[in-house]
Parts: sequence; structure tokens; C-alpha cells
Amino acid sequence: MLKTVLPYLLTGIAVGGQYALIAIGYTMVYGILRLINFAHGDVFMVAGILMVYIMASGLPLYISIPLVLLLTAAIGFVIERIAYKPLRSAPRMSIMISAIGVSYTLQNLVLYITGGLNKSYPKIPFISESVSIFGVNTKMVTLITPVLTIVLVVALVLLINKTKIGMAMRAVSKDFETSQLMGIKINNVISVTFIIGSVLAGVGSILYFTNYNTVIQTSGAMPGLKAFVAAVFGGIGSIPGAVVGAFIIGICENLIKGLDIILFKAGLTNTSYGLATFSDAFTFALLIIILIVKPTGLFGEKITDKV
Amino acid sequence: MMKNTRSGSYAQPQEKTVKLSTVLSALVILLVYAAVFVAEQTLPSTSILFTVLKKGATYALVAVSMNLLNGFTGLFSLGQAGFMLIGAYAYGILTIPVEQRMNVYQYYDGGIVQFALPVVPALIIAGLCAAAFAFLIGLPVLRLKSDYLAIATLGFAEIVRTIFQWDKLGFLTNGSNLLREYPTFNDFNIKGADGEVTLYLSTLVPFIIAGVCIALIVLLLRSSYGRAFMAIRDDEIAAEAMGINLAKHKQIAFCVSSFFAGIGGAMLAMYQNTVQAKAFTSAMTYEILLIVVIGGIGSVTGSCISSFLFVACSEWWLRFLDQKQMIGNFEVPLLRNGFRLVVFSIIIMIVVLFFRQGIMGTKELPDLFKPRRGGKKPKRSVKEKAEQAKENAKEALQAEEQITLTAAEAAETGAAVAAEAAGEEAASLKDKAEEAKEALKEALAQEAAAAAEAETVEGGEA
Amino acid sequence: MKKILAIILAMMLLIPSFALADDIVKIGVFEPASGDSGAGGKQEILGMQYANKVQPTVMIGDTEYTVQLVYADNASSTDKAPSAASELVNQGVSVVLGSYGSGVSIAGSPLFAEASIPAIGVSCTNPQVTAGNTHYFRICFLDPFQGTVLANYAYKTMGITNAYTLGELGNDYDQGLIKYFTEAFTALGGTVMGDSFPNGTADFTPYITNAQMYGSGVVFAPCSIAYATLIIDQAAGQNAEFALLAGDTWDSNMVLNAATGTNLNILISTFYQEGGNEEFDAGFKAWLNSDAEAMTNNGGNDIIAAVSAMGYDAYFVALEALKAAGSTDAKAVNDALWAVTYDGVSGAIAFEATNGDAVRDQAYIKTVDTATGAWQFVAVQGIE
Amino acid sequence: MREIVMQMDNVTMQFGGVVAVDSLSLDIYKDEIVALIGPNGAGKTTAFNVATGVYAPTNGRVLLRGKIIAQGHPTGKMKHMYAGTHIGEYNKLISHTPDKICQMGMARTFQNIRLFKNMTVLENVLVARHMRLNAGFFQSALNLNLHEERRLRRECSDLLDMLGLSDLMYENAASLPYGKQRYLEIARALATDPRILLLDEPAAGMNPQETDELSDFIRKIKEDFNLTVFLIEHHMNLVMDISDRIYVLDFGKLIAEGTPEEIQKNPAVIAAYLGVEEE
Repeated sequence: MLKTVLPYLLTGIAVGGQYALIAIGYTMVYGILRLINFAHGDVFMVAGILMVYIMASGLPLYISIPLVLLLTAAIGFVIERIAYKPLRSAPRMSIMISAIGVSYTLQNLVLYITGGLNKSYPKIPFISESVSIFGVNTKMVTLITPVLTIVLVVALVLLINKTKIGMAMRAVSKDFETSQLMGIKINNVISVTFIIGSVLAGVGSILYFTNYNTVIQTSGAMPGLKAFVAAVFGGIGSIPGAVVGAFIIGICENLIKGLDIILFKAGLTNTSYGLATFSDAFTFALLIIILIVKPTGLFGEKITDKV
Repeated sequence: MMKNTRSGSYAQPQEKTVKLSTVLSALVILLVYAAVFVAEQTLPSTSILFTVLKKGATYALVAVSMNLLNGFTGLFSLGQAGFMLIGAYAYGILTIPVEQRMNVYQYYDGGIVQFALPVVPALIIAGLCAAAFAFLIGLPVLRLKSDYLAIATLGFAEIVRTIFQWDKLGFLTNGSNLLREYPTFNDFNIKGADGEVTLYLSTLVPFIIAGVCIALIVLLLRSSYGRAFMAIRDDEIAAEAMGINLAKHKQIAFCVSSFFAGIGGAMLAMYQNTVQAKAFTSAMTYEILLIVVIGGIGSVTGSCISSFLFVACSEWWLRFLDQKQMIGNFEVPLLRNGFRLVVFSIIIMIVVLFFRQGIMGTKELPDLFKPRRGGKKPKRSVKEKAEQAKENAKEALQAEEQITLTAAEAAETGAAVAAEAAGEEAASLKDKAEEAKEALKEALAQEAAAAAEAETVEGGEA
Repeated sequence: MKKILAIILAMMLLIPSFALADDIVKIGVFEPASGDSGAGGKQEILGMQYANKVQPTVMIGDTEYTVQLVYADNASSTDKAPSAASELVNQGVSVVLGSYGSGVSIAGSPLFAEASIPAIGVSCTNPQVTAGNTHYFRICFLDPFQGTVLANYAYKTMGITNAYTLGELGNDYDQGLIKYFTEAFTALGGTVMGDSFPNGTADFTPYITNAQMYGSGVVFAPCSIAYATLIIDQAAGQNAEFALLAGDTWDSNMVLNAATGTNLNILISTFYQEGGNEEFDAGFKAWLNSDAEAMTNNGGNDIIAAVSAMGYDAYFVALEALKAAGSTDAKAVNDALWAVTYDGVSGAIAFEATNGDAVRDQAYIKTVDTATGAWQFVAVQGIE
Repeated sequence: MREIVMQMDNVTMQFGGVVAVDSLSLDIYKDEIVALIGPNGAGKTTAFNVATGVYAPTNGRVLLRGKIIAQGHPTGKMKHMYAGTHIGEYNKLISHTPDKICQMGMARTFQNIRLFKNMTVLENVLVARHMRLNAGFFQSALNLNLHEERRLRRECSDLLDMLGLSDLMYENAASLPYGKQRYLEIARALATDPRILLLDEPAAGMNPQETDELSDFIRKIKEDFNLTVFLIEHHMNLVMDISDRIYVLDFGKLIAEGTPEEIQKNPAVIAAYLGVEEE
């Protein structure tokens, strides 16, 4: 039984780690601006495209990876300044629409540049290699992802809890207006948030696309949406929540894809129901259920209405 | 106590202009329909103009139905594509002629449904199916706040898409395969005995269907229920305190919107000649949302105008951007496949960022025919207004000062955490801050407006 | 502001009417240049463009007409297809070529029918494209044929009895082929298990694991190229021992790129095998190498996709029809098409009389030489 | 004995560890004007919110014209955190949503004005009549209740006339000056046909002259609409001027009740307001 489930678990954990890195960007931005940054998934995709072009230009790996992360951070920063900052006092719906607009723009821009053809992602030595673990063949990246994710998350939590900017971020997410009155430079805090989120999405994109080696303009949409679901599932605004949520969703999704065969091997069925079909639908069903049962997510804090 | 020189005399002319502008609007709409009818009889029926008009009419209905939710009730729902899908499939499943079913359901032995309904009942059932799904999903999700609702409805649409593609339901939905051979817009053309079309109605009919549906939505918006929806949009808490049952009214708005989205989906099915669940993605919802935004959130007229503009631009006028163009021997740079979409998305971003009101803001067609009020105001009231504004500003400033002080106090005792725990105090504090800020903004705006007005009046006199 | 906008829009209306009017015959290219099938659509267009380069004029009656290709991107989506079709009709094309993908062809079909414009399907293999109409023709084989051919090959030639199918959910091409494959394979005595993956899937490892767990000897995955490369890469990563089997969509150098250096066994059925016509191959490669944009659209190298050859043939079939019709009138072209025969690079093309489908009874089976990264001819396979 | 319109029995409202209202009991009789006063943060608005159904009381109950409209006792985590008294007296949980309570005859205004900003003055008032609509959904949605609609508009414009807002009927609510917005909020509350009207700081932001006008106005509507009025206010002149009785809250606890004269003399009240020198 374990032998049947193990390969699914392994990929589930890897996918979960990649979702987690994207989900952090969502959860941090939401924590501060109360905005679903619909463009975040596309920033993730753009990071992938950048890597394709930068590696194609012949730069060595140790320059191109930092360069990709730097450019991704810059994109996150610019998006915030252009598309969200002018709307700070506008109704929330306007900002969200702006986010959808940015997502649309990024996708179309990439479509134009790549000609709508899928680009194969450059192979990165070491992490692209195949390994065998407990008799299951997989890529090195599958093993590295969860470890790297945890390391980055711990670093981030330390940053938030121990540094001045981290304190400012916490204050802003608690109470936007008051912290502004307290003299916190809101715009800087928000920019930093976007930069951190984008860099993590950049790291996520390197891991993700090394695993699934094709980038196309729509590559960011689904992982983005799922990462957001993960963020909501874990309790939006909470970084550990987002990470836990992402791992749960990654694992569940993969188990469902293999559910037919797991049931088959367990002797429960002998026909195929095509349950794998519902791997994506399940994620959204999970979202709706969690929102109904516990709207604040697993680790979310309760927000009381004011009258 | 509030004696005013304009008292009483104001309401009367208002009533009259309302009537005049309504008549004018009706006239304009009538003209549009007449133009469509005439164009269809005179221009070649294969002109792309009609393709665009058909899709425009379809999208107009869907956009208005989305506006009913997002713009008038303040419910940010992103499930429109899902409800359209339900409508489109319901229509297709119910209207495919029996003799064609073997052909269409080629992998499912002709499917389970072995009858065909006429178009109009099928359209209504399509709407009802969408509304029924909306009712079920609305029960749990409508309690959610704005962006959670958005993401939940988006997820719902994805789930619906998956279910409709599941091959185990193929006997009903034809699984991943297309539904086709059902009556489309072209079947509305009236043909003579020789098979030649004698009267072209394939564009007018979608206009009529969309027109009737939009008219029903407008009637709803003008009714007491419409006012309740807008009250919920403006202030949920106050609306509830004024006796409006939030759950019930949100549910009504959601179901009505989905009903018409379902009909819109059925129209889209007629336009596309085929239905395939694959096409009803969240990208479609975003497209409709952008139409609503460009037209003006909270304006039915705006949604209609912008849907035609959007469809015409994206699928007709801007197509030349996708191909190399030569001006003489000079090849215009940048033009190649995909450029159209880039230009298009930049236009959208400009609208979203700089013209947030969209084309119409919250204005409707009749508002365009009303005389502008600004110019008529006597000079005195301008000055009064300016003074009032200044006073307001002063007050607001004082209020804000006070808030800063109290906020500082709060900070001393443990900053935001304490403030939140303090329940009422925090709430009132924040509200005051908001109130003051708003008042200040308003006051400043009023002052500026008043000053500007005063200037123009004075300038005019000089 | 609004006035300026209105003026701009009015000007845009005028631009398309600049086209000049001396002895030009327009051929519509109804192909996806974006969306899921964008890559395949572009390769199909390449064949037409090259053909246009080779033969830019046509004698109709006594006049020499210049052939102009008019493009409309149907974005691989049924909701964009009608307006793209309408655009072609509006431009006054005499005949339409395309599309890659059957769903969009069916969605555009009634618009061509209404304008009495014939269409020649290049690689749309769904029977429903041509069934029950007189204006849609096609030069490729059909899904039932292809599915059966592959099942026969897998069962009889490869000797495999346990197959796994993997297709995109909601994609009629994938699901149709799988349906026919499964029917034929089980009829022969084999067993088939299968899954469908949702649109936008990137993670295929669980499906590959599924196939391994079922102990399938062959995985039949006739999906679009975007997914094909992912499946290949991940199957290689998991040291898959099964053979990968697919239809004509996989006949792309992107598949080659992905498969090179792995030890997978990939087999596909297709319309054309490079080397089938030396002259065409050489000319096409030369053209690709001279045109940077064409090269990009072909995926960055000069390996010839079968759909390019098909596009090339379709163009010449259209010219034959124009010649036979003796006029640029679409209706006349439609009538003439029934009798057109043409000896193309992908074989002899003739249309059967009920639906206008190509008379083809053979498909090429080829495999990837993973060491050199080139297609290798395996067999010509018919239904029997 | 006069009829009690509203009654609060040992209402406690606790947020986390903070007790905002502590075992508050009060009775409001028919035709009275009663004020609830107290320093900032005393829990006045919270008490209003409990009465109107915005918050469910942590413990205690509220009655409107003899019917229980809210009753609660600590549940869940609150069981362990509860710091109030009278535990175990209100075992049955009863709660109504604010709209239901409004329909039962209790209307309110808000401390921070909550008008429907994008609607006209007339529409604001019409919204308040919505729940009294006779026509069903379809009848109304298809505009078939023309007669009723016309009657509603007439009633509402009469009401606005009475409140001196009729000349602003077609203005956008948000464009009204601050003072008028306060009046409009009251007009809107009156349109719900209330038996008891709860005013949350109606004079906030008004100058002395406007405040005087307001007290006349409150008296007038009380008479004209046959109302009972319960208000929170900081302007002591207004409170002392119009109140029949006054309740004083401090730190969530009731520290005094009585006529204006009694309250003015009450040492506890003076201490709460001015602070007491310790020791």
C-alpha cells in the first residue's frame, strides 16, 4: 500500500513546496493591502520566461539566477507602483480589477514576445538530474524543493519577527490607518512586501519549471490560483498557514490523480472511474468548503466587523 | 428652518425632464433596432459587422447581468463563465433535433435526451438551470465577503467546467465533445420556398432577446428591489439596519444575474454554432468583467456600449495589428501576431487606472438628455457652498487632530493590538478617523469645486 | 477625449479597405496562431507560406492572378472562431484553408457555408468537420482511421496487450482518438486503462506513475504539443519503460527536442515523413533557414513537421480548384473541388463524394531516434 | 404602570478578554426620551449594537415590546473566558438579524453616518420602506405595482417635506452638507415606521445653534410620530434639555440612572467624567 502511495506523496510534497513559495506572495500582499494580487501567478510565469531568455543569451548560471530574481523583484515593484499605488484610496473592487488587468497584460505581452509558442526551460545542472529514492524515480528538484521551501520560510519568518521592516510589516497588516498615523512609511513597506513576494515566486518558478520544463503565457494561471487557494486554506495573512495549506493541496491533488489506481491496488474497485479528472476541481471544492466551515482558514485570525 | 429660494420649484421641472429624456432614450433605442434591421436587409449577410453585432448583443446581456451583481448589488462574483456554460449546455442539450442526436452524441449512442424543445422555452430553461445552480451555490458562498466571494465563485465555475467535461456524464453533456446542430442565430432568417432567405433576422433576433432581457433587468433595478440592492452595495450594515434581509436579497440578485447569464450563455451557444465547455474559462469571465469596467460599473448603458466596442475592437478593428502592414515600402514595426492583444490590454489598463469611471460612470442613457444643472446655479449659492466647505474642512481638521491624539494614546498602551481588543473603542476610533478623512477630502473637493465654479461665474460675468 | 477616441476608431475602420484590387485571388488561412494549438497552427501556416513563395500566382481562365494569403487567428477557441471566420469572409476570400484543430473548424463552418465559401481542412481529423455538409473538405485522414491504425500497430506489431490512455479533459481531439483507439485495442483483445487531465496541467508525474502501476506496455497520449513535451520530459525523469504512442499532433520538432537524449520509445502516426519528397524538403529547409521569423515559428530548427507538408499540399489543392473552377467565385471553386485530384508531397489527394474527405488508407508510423534527435521511419500502416 | 418598549436584562458583551458592556439592565418606557451617556469607550455604542442585533450578547437578553429579540449565554471558548455575572440565567439562545429587529419596530441611526451614498435623498428614504412592500418580488421587479410605488414616493416625499429635506430630494445623499446628512439618516430611520428610535450621537459635529435646533427637532418627531427615543449623546446641553431620564455608563457598567437633575448632582457621574483625584 505504502509503495503505491509513495510516488504520489513525493510529487505532492514537491508541488506543494512550489505552491508554497507562490502562496507566500499572495498571503503577504493580502495581509497588508487586503488585495488578491491576481497578477502574482503571472509574475511567476514571467520569471520563467526571463530565465529562458537570459540563459539563451549565454550567461552562466551563477549570473542568470540572481539576475532573474532581481528582475522579478523589479517587476513586482513596478507593478505595485504603476497599477496598485494610484488606486490606494479607490474601492477594493477597482484594485482587484486592476490586478486582473495586469495579469491580462503580462500574459499578452509574453504571448507577443514568445509568439504563443511554448519555450522549453533550460536544464539546470544537479537539480535537473534523476534520482531514485525508495525505488521511486524522480528528479533531484523534487527532493530539494521542500527543503529549500522550509529554509526560505524560516528565513522569512525571522525577517518578519526580528527586523525593523518586519515589525513595520506586521504593524501595517494589523492596522493600515493607524500605522500610517504612527509614521510608518506605508509605501516602502508595501514595496518591500511585493519585492519579497516576487523573489519567492522567482525561486518557486525556477524549481517549478525545472520540474515541468515548458513555459507558456498561461503557465502561471493555474499554479497561481492554486497557490491562492492554499493561502486562503491556511488562513490568509499567515505565512505558516500558506505553507501548510500549499503542502496539503499539493499532496491531495496528486493523491487524487492516482486515486483510481490506489483504489484499484487496494482491491476496492476494479474499474476506472476517471477520478483523476477532478484533481483541479477538488482544489476549488476544498476552497469553498473551507470558506464555509472556517472562513478564516486553518491559522487565520478572526476579524470582527465594526459598526 | 431650511428655507431656500429654490424650494419646491426644483422637483417639478425635474419630473418633466425625466419624462422627456426617457422618451428621447426610447427613441434612440428604437433607432438602433431600426438601423440593425435595415442594415441586415441591405448589407451582405456575411459581413463581419453582423458577426460582431451578434456577439456584441450576447456580451451586452452577460455584461449587464454581471453589472447587476458587481455594480448594483456590490457582490464581486467571478462565476459568470460557469453560469454561461450551464445555460449554453442546457440550451444545446434541449434543442438538438432528435434526428441529429445520433450524429452529435456519436460516442454516447445518441445521448439520453430524446426530444427537442423550441428555442424560446429552451432559452428560459437555460436561464432557470443557471439560476438553480446559482441558488445552490449561493446558499453557502454569499455569506462571504467581497474577495472571498470572488474567488469562491471563480472556483465554482472551474468545478462546473470539469463536471460538464466528465466522460461519465457524456450521455447528457457529450463529455469533451462538441454540441452542435441546434438552432443558431442563422435559423431565425425567414426562408422562402426556394431556400433563399427572404427576410434576414439573424442579427435582429439576438438584439431582441438581449433587449428584452436587459429591459427586464432595468425594470428590476428601478423597482423597490433594485433600490434594496443598491442600498446593500452602498452600505451593507445600514441596509440591514433598515430592514433589508441581506441573505435573501443577495440570493435574489445572484439568481437573477445567473438567470440572465444563463440566457447569455445560450445566446453564445447560438453565436458559436457549437458548444464546448473548454471555451468557458475564467479568461471569459475576466473579459466580461473588463467590459463592465470599461462601460462603467453601475451603468447598464455603459455595459451595453462597451460590450459592442470591446467585441468590435478585439475581433475586428484591431485585427490589422496582428499582421504585417506595409505603408509603401516601409514595414510598420512591431506589428505581428499578438500585438493586437498587447495594445488592447494597455488600453484596458489605461481605462482602469485613469478613467476609472469608464465610459458612462453611473450614468444611464436618459441622463445624457438631461440639461446640466451646474451652469444654472445662482452665484450666491456658490459662495455659500464655498463657505460651507471651508467650515467643513475646519471641522474635519479638528476631528483629525483629535484622532491623532487618541491614536497616540492608544499606541502608548500597546498600539494596534490593544486598539483591536478594545472593541467598541477601536471601532469608533477608526470610524472617526475614516469619517474625518472622508470629510476632509470631501470638504477640500467641495472647496476646490466651489472655487472653480465661482471663478467661472465671475469670469463669465467679466 | 471621447471625440479623439471616436475619430481613431473611425480611422481603424478604413484601414482594411486599402487593399489593392488588380487580379488578386485571396485564400483565407483559418488557423490558430495563439492558444493551445498555436504552435501546430503556425507550422501549418508555414507550409502554406512556403507554397505561396513557390507558386505565388495562378492561372484562372486566361488571367494570371496573384495569390494573397489572408490570415485570421481563431485563437484555438470556439468562441473566437466565428469572428475569425467572419473576418475571412469579409475579406472576400475564394477558398479557406484550415484549421488545425477540429472544434474551431466546426465552429467556423456555418459562416463559410453561409457565404458559400469552400474550406479545405488540413489536419482536422474529427469526422464531424465534413459530415453532413458540402463545403468542408479535408486532405488528411480521420480519427477513427488513425485510432485504429495505432491500436493495430501497438497490438499486432509491438505485441502489447495492456495500454494506458492519457488525454486532455474537454479536448475533443484527444478524447475522440482515445475512444477509437480503445475500441480497436479492446476488440483485438487488449486491456485499456485511462485518465484525463485538466486543461493547464503541468504535473504529469502521477499519471506516468499510474501507467507504471498498471503495468502498461504503451501509453497512448494524443494530446497537444505543449503537453507532449511535458509528458516526455517527465516520463524520462521517471525512467519509464513503456512506449509512448501518439497521433499526428506529436509530429513536431518540439517533441524531438524534448525526447533527444532520453531513452524513451516514442511512436507516432502521421501524414508525412521527411524524405518523402526530396525537392520539397530541400526547398522548405532552405526557406526556413533564410527567414528568421519562419524559423522561430517552426520551433527554432529546420525539421519539417507533417502539418507543414499538409499545409503545402492544401495550398496547391486550392490552386487546382481555382484553375478547375476557372473563376475566383467561391461557389464555383466549391463545385470544382469535388473533382480535384492532386499528387502532393504527402501522397495522392482525392476527395470521396459524400463528405469530401480525403481518400487515404495509409498512415506513416515513425519514431524518435533519441540519440540524433531526428524522426525515423518505421512503417506504413493501414487498418488491416 | 406604563408600557415598557425596550428592556435590557443583564446584558454583557465581551470581546476576547475585554468586557465592553457589563451586566447592563435598563427599561425604556413608552413616549420617553431616554439618554445613554458616558465617557469615550464606556460601551454605549456596543449597547446599541446589541439592542439592534448587530452583536449577539455574550450573556443576558433584550426585549422589544415584551418579545425577546436577543438572548445569549457564553458558548465555546467564551465559556472559560467569561468575566461577567448572571451566568446560567439565559440558557436559550435567541437571536434575530438586524433587519428582523428593524421590522419589529426598532430603528436606529449611526454614529458615523451611514447613508447610501450613491443614491438620492428620496431613494435613501424609499429603501427604508422596502420591507413594508406589499407587492411580491415578481410584481415589483416587473414594475407592476405602479400604484403602490407612487404611494411610497408620495409618503416619502411628504416625510422629507416634514423634515425640511424636500428641496434636496433628487440630490445625491453624499453631496449633502454634514448636518443635512444627519437629518436624512433620521428621516430614513423614521421611514421604517419605528416604535422606538435609537439615535447614536445625533448632534456629533454640530455647533451650539444647530444642536438647539436638533433638540427641538427630536421633540417634534417624538410627538409627530408617536415615538419613544433612546439616544447616545455627548452634548450635555442637549441631553439635559430633552431627556426624561438618563442612564450613565462607565467602563461598561451602569453607574447611575435618573432624571437630568439627579444625574447632574450624582458624584459618581461627576467622578467618571472629570476623573477623581486618587487617595
